[in-house]
Amino acid sequence: MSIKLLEVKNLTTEFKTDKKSLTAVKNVSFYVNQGEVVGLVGESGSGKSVTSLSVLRLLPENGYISEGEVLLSQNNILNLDQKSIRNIRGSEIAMIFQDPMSSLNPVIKVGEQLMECTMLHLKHTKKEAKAHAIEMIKQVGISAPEDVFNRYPHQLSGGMSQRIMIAMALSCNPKVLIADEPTTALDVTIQAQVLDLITEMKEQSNIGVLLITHDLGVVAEMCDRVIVMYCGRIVESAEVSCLFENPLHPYTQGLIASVPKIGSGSDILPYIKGRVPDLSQMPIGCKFAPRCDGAIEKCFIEEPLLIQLDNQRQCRCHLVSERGERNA
Amino acid sequence: MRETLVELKNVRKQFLASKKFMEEKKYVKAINGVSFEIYKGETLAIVGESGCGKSTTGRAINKLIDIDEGEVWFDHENITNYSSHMMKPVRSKMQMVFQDPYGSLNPRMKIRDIVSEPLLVHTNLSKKERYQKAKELLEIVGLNEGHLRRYAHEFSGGQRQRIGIARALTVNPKLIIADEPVSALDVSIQAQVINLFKELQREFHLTYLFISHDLSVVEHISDRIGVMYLGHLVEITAKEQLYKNPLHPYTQALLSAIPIADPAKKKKRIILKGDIPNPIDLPVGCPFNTRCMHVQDKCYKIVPQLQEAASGHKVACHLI
Amino acid sequence: MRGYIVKRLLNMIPIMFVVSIVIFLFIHMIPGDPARLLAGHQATFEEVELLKEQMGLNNSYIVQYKDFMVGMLTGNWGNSLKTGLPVGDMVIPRMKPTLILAIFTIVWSVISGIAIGIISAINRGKWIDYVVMIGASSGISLPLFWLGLMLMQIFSVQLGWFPTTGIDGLKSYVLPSITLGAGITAMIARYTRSSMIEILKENYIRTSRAKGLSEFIVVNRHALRNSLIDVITIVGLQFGFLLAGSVLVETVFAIPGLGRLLIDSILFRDYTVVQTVLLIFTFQFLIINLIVDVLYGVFNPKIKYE
Amino acid sequence: MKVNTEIKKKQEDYKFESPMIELSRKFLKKKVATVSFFFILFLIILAIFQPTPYDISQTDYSNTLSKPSAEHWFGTDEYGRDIFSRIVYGTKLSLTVAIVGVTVGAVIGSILGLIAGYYRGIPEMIIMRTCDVLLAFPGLLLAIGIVAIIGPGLINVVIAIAIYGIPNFTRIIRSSTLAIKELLYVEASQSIGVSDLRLLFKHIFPGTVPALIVSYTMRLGTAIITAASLSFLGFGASPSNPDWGAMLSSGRNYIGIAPHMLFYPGLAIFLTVLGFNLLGDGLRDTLDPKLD
Amino acid sequence: DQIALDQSNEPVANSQSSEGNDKSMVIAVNAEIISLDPHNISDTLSRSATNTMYESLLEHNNSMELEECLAERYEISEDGLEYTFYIRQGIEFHDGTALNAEAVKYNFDRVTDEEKNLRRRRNFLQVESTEVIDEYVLKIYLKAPFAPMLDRVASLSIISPKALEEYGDRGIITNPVGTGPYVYKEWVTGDRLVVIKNQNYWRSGPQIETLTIKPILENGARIAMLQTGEADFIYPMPTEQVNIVANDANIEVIEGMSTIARFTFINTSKDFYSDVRVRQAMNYAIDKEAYTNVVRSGYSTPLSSHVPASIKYHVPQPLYEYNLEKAKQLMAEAGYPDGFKTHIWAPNDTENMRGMEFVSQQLAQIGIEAEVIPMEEGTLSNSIYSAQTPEESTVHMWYVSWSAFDFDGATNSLFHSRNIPPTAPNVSYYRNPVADELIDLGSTEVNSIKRAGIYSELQEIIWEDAPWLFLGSDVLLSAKRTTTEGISVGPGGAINSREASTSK
Ligand SMILES: Nc1ncnc2c1ncn2[C@@H]1O[C@H](COP(=O)(O)OP(=O)(O)OP(=O)(O)O)[C@@H](O)[C@H]1O
Ligand SMILES: Nc1ncnc2c1ncn2[C@@H]1O[C@H](COP(=O)(O)OP(=O)(O)OP(=O)(O)O)[C@@H](O)[C@H]1O
Ligand SMILES: [Mg+2]
Ligand SMILES: [Mg+2]
Repeated sequence: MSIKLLEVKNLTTEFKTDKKSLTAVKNVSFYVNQGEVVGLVGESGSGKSVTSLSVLRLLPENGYISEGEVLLSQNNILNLDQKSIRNIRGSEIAMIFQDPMSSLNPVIKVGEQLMECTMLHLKHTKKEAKAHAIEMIKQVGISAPEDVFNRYPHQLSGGMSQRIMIAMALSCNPKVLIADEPTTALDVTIQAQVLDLITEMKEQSNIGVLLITHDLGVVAEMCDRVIVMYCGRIVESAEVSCLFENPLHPYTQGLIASVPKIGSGSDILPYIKGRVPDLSQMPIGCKFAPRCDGAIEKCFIEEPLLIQLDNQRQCRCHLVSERGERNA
Repeated sequence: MRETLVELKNVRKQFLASKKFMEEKKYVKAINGVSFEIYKGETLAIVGESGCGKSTTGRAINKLIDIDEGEVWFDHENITNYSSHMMKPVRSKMQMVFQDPYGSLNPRMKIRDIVSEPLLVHTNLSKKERYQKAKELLEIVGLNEGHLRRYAHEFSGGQRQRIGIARALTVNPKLIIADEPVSALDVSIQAQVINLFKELQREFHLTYLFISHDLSVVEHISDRIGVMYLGHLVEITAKEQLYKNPLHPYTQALLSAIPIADPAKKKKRIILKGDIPNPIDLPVGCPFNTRCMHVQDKCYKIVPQLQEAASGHKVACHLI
Repeated sequence: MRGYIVKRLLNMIPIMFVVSIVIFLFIHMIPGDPARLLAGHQATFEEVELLKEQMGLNNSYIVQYKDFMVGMLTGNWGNSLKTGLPVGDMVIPRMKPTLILAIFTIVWSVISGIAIGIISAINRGKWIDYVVMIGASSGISLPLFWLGLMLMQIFSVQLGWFPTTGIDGLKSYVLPSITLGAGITAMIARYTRSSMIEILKENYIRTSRAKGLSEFIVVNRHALRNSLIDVITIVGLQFGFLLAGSVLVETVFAIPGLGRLLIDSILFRDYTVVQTVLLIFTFQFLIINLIVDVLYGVFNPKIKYE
Repeated sequence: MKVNTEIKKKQEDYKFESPMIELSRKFLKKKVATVSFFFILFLIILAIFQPTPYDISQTDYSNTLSKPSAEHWFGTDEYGRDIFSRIVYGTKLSLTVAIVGVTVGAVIGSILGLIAGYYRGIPEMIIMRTCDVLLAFPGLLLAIGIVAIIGPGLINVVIAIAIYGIPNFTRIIRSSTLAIKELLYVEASQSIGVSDLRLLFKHIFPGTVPALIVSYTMRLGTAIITAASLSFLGFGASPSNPDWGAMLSSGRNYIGIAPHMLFYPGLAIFLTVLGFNLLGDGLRDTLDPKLD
Repeated sequence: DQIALDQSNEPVANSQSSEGNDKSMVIAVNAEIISLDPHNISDTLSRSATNTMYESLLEHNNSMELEECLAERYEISEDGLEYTFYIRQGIEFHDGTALNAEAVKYNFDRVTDEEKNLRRRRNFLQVESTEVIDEYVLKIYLKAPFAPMLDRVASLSIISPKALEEYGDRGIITNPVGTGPYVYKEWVTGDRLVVIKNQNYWRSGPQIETLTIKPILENGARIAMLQTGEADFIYPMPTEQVNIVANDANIEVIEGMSTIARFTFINTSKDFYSDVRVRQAMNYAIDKEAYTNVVRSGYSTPLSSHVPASIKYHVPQPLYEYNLEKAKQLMAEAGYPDGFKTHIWAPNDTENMRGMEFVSQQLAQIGIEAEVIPMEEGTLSNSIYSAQTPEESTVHMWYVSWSAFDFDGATNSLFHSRNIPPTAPNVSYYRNPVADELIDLGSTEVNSIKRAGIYSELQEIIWEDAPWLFLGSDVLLSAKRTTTEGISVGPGGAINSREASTSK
């Protein structure tokens, strides 16, 4: 069962800007097993998307990976040449993006966009590709697939486009699916449909899913394991139930607490004060220290390490590690 | 009965869908016969999926759009046919806060000018007095004097939303129409802004029309909730009532679809089939008939009217 | 689609009508007397007066305009005041060189403009981008007639590759077309470049890369089609430039085209010819706008002509 | 928590740059555009201070058409006048013609464009159809017509260039007005009760400025070329005003025997127009937030 | 599409000459042909064009002397009222119609028809009637003696009456049928006129098969065509560029005298110009040598009377030598020691603008600040002729050139007081009763010796009165490939290609 499909080790990604080089992702390590949904959560700007784009080497022009490995079935794909990496994209790792409407080419029929992938990777002929595309459209739960095949993206609703994106991602039977906020642009009822579909697909083909979101509700419902990021670093990772039951990192705690809960009855919502620091203005020491109520002097001086607590659990906090050490 | 501040009577609005290349004009039916009241001092929330006409409803109250049919009453005045000139004093009594804190502030103006602009329009205060007032307001929403001379782009989303709120407060309005004021914000900031809304309401006795698509947020802030679907108000009632006893099948699906941030509480979700129809060609009969699991023949023929199902609980469904 | 085109064509009628009035007023506002110009300085007053009468210039503007419109509508365009030839005989043979020049020019400059734009967009910020774009910008920065004279000196007089002037065969259109197209190429290159740069940042480009498509396909299949939509509108506008530029090019290279005819006729106050040519230009402009809009719809699936 | 608050304070005090400074920094990074900018600046200084070594109308019939030399850097013309001095002087004329003409066109065009974009309906129809008619006339012919109607002369060339520019500016400003009108901050101001006039000039117009600036600089280049083309066709200003177009136009007769008469004014036009175009390009890249 | 002739009448010879033996020739000119109806043209180029196909009873040779052409001989009655022409026999028009007195009369009747108001009518206002005496003898009766009559007869091309009947007054424009050395092939307006050799020509004709006349307005392009061999002959050869082709062994520049005078009208009805001293001062202020060099690149001779030396009865006057002292002194005497402000007009082509600017520079030396105003022809003529009275006139000075082929043509409309605008171009508003009388006398005096006397006196008076700035008379420049022979340009600027031949 637990075959590591994708493993990221010590990934550090930087951006060249006019002033200096900014580190958007620092020393991130995680893995995705077969048949598993791993959630990646964090506030806006915490480096979730950069992490996923680094995996596929689709960073914007000014971004580069300065360190680390991305192992896909034990091969480091960071060492591949352009051609080989292109062979992997779409066929081994597929990706779904946040905004389905803008992620489809507006001037090409959706069917053709679907066909491209299989013609390239599975060497389908036009006819085969078309049949396959229609089959995929059907699979993602769209009735009248032939009709949809011939439509342009603007003729689809948001939910339909996202389903097309999923069909496209899955059409070459990838091993890993990276979904970067796949439902943020959608409504709750449609979101429910799409998440349902992803779960279904995962179960059917036993793929590994890296689900990026900032919605803790989605994480709670979908994921097996969760990784929490803050300022480009992993601050905590755990099995989903552990994390929600017993969040260790003050950031995780704050995050979970500030989600409004139906029926909680409380009048004032707890919240995390302050704001995510700008990449160019990173505090020394723990990046969360300025917003942390429990911060001690050490937190402002020295950056804590990510401590392995038990086999599924990691946390990056002086308070926790001290407590842990004391406990140990 | 409580005093009514705003009343919408059977309001309709449609937009020309695309103009340039049309032979036959097509219209987006944004709101189709919406009626409700907002009472003084309460928070009425409007929820619904994207494109269902929430913002259009908000705009109709502020007369940012001219409605096609129906009436809008504000503070016992029928403002339906007011010109923009006549709206000026009315607008000082109702202000808006917008969803997109990035887009709703003029990027070319300093914060103090943005915040004090309503004063420039509605009062004869001197520049100095206006800036003084702006400063006070910024302090109320948790920003400080040092921010006055900056431009909007120098602020984070949460801060910008505070600026927007400060601007809305400058002329002591009675009503604030908040059009998805927190949906663009991260959860941690969202919580702060929601708290601010509640605080201000208490302090200034404000009435809110709070538009949102997030039922968990709405639950925290509202007194009553109206649910919209495809330009129709399908259910409206007190908050507790809605969460306890949703009557409309759409409300039920909506409530069940909210992901709960607690893996322990895995519940049964109602997964609707199909997509929201295009508001250009609405389905005949009940607007929800394409996705409803209890659909009956009648639903394909007659548009259900909003009816009182229980005291203060109105719903538009043939099944009830 | 057909309905749309018919409708647009019908819409042109009132526009052309208004334009005809504007044109009529415009040319009659220019001071000068065709009778005097035709008769020359040696002519006597009586001769000129008589000539005026014969040309119908003593009629009121309303009558003159009416004659002009009736003539236009009945296909009798009248005679040139200058040569006495039927206007049709003067204008129609002149359309061919102008059209050939325009089409020749637009074709090569659109192709090269787009190619240059793409090259420079995908190499954005590199030296090749600078070189190509400065080169392209030079195209707009040269006065046309100057460029024309220089090209003629080099390629006709010095190297003898092309005829200096005239319209004998396609070869003689090469230099005029280069002269005329340099600016257009530059414009199109610039628009293509900036549109490409924007499009290459779009999400769907990232999607197509995530599919594993090669950069070549990404650019030429996914990005180009989208940027063409932007570029088409520019191409349409360039036709105006083309017609104006053709006046200069036709002068330098002695091409008997409409532009040159128009200038000569304006100089001579040859009202009948000026009116006709200007109406033709306007009509062309409207037709080209229509073609551009239709093409725009062909390339842009979001637009449906129902 | 002393440390905590201190660090927090530091973060709050982070100096933000004003938009102007940020834009200039962004602009100065574009080398080509910066060079163009300084070149244009240099031309403007030339135009103002007129460092002409010779009187521009001082003739010397014994030294006509002489080649460039230490004495006359760019040679002399058919009357023996110093071409360098005339080009320097011509900077003033050519830039003035272009700047005044384009500015007038831009002002009128912008106002019309704002009105058309903001009010829609009948005003829009009238304005835009008029623009269509103006645009349907090839620009140069329009200019010729105008000069023919009002007679030759520098001012009339300016007027022609202005009229020629109006429909273009109207179109650009209208389309950006239409876009900006839909922006949320405009609606926000509207919801406050801001008057139409204030909305138009305080909120909408500043938003159109980037588009305006870009097409303004580009048009300056076009205007110089148009003025030169008018001279070429004999519709230019008087030949004793040494604007570059007139110099080029009279110089072309000497193409074989005194190429410098054609070369230097041509070069001046070329560099200036190129400068304006590259500057416009750079400004567009700077001012367009989408291009970063 | 514009081929005019019946196929049957087209010469059978291989007009489409074979590749190697290319007996065709191209002449590039600087203006467009306006019309091919020789009776209804007033510009020199159209005359050059029609002259390839049409001939007159008499013709001017290149030294401006009259020679018989279609007329064998002629007689003039004592009183100068009757002209008898004996028409050459055996000549046919291109369409086969025979040339006879009837045909010539038809032409005279056409051109003098007031209804038709053709351009050439102005030359024949003195004609009372014409009469066919005999098949080949025609008599013309005049209203009054008219000295330049023979010159005018030489300007009347004879058109085939049959063609005129057939095509009408408009149709004849594109269907020219004459007796000349070439036959019409096609005319593409704005592009070219193509004529082919007349195989049945009555005298020695061209040695080429086709002749093409092309308007190439841009000077540079015209020369380029000559350089590349695309043109065999160009006219005019721009004076500024003679040096370029001087070293080209394939090109020869031809100089010739002209009837073109270049001068500047001074509007004597304007205050400061009413004083003859001012006008003389202005003439003294002009450096004629510099004018020749700067404006005409050396290809000009100083104008020594109001008519160029090539015109009969010209008598050279003592030149206003370049003398600034004298000029300033005259200005002071006239009460303008510091000069005054004025303006000068000229057509807006580069050559005229150059001349006008030169004049302005020269006048500046004596304090006259003349603003130069180029105007395109339409505006210019409008500005001149729209003034109904001298007071209304806005012209101060007009830099212009004038070409006429007889003395009267170069004098009458320019100096007679009845010819002030709007009637005719006496733009100097020159009114001198003595001059008026001499002009009238001269035009009716048939005796050429008496006429010479009258004109000599007239020239002195005009010269003394200086209603003009007398500048120069052009040296006509044309250029040809060395392979080209037999094409010449007459002093009036008309191209004669009757004997064209090529060794290409
Ligand atoms: N091209 C770039 N140049 C410079 N900085 C960048 C670039 N792209 C991203 N960043 C920075 O990298 C950081 C991480 O961005 P990322 O997009 O991964 O955030 P995210 O967690 O996906 O946020 P969101 O929830 O908003 O999508 C941010 O601070 C962002 O500003
Ligand atoms: N100005 C307009 N022109 C044309 N259609 C419009 C316009 N404004 C709104 N609409 C359409 O009217 C419908 C209702 O829009 P509205 O903005 O009220 O929805 P909403 O509920 O606020 O959606 P969201 O949650 O996305 O803000 C939508 O289909 C929208 O596309
Ligand atoms: Mg992201
Ligand atoms: Mg909305």
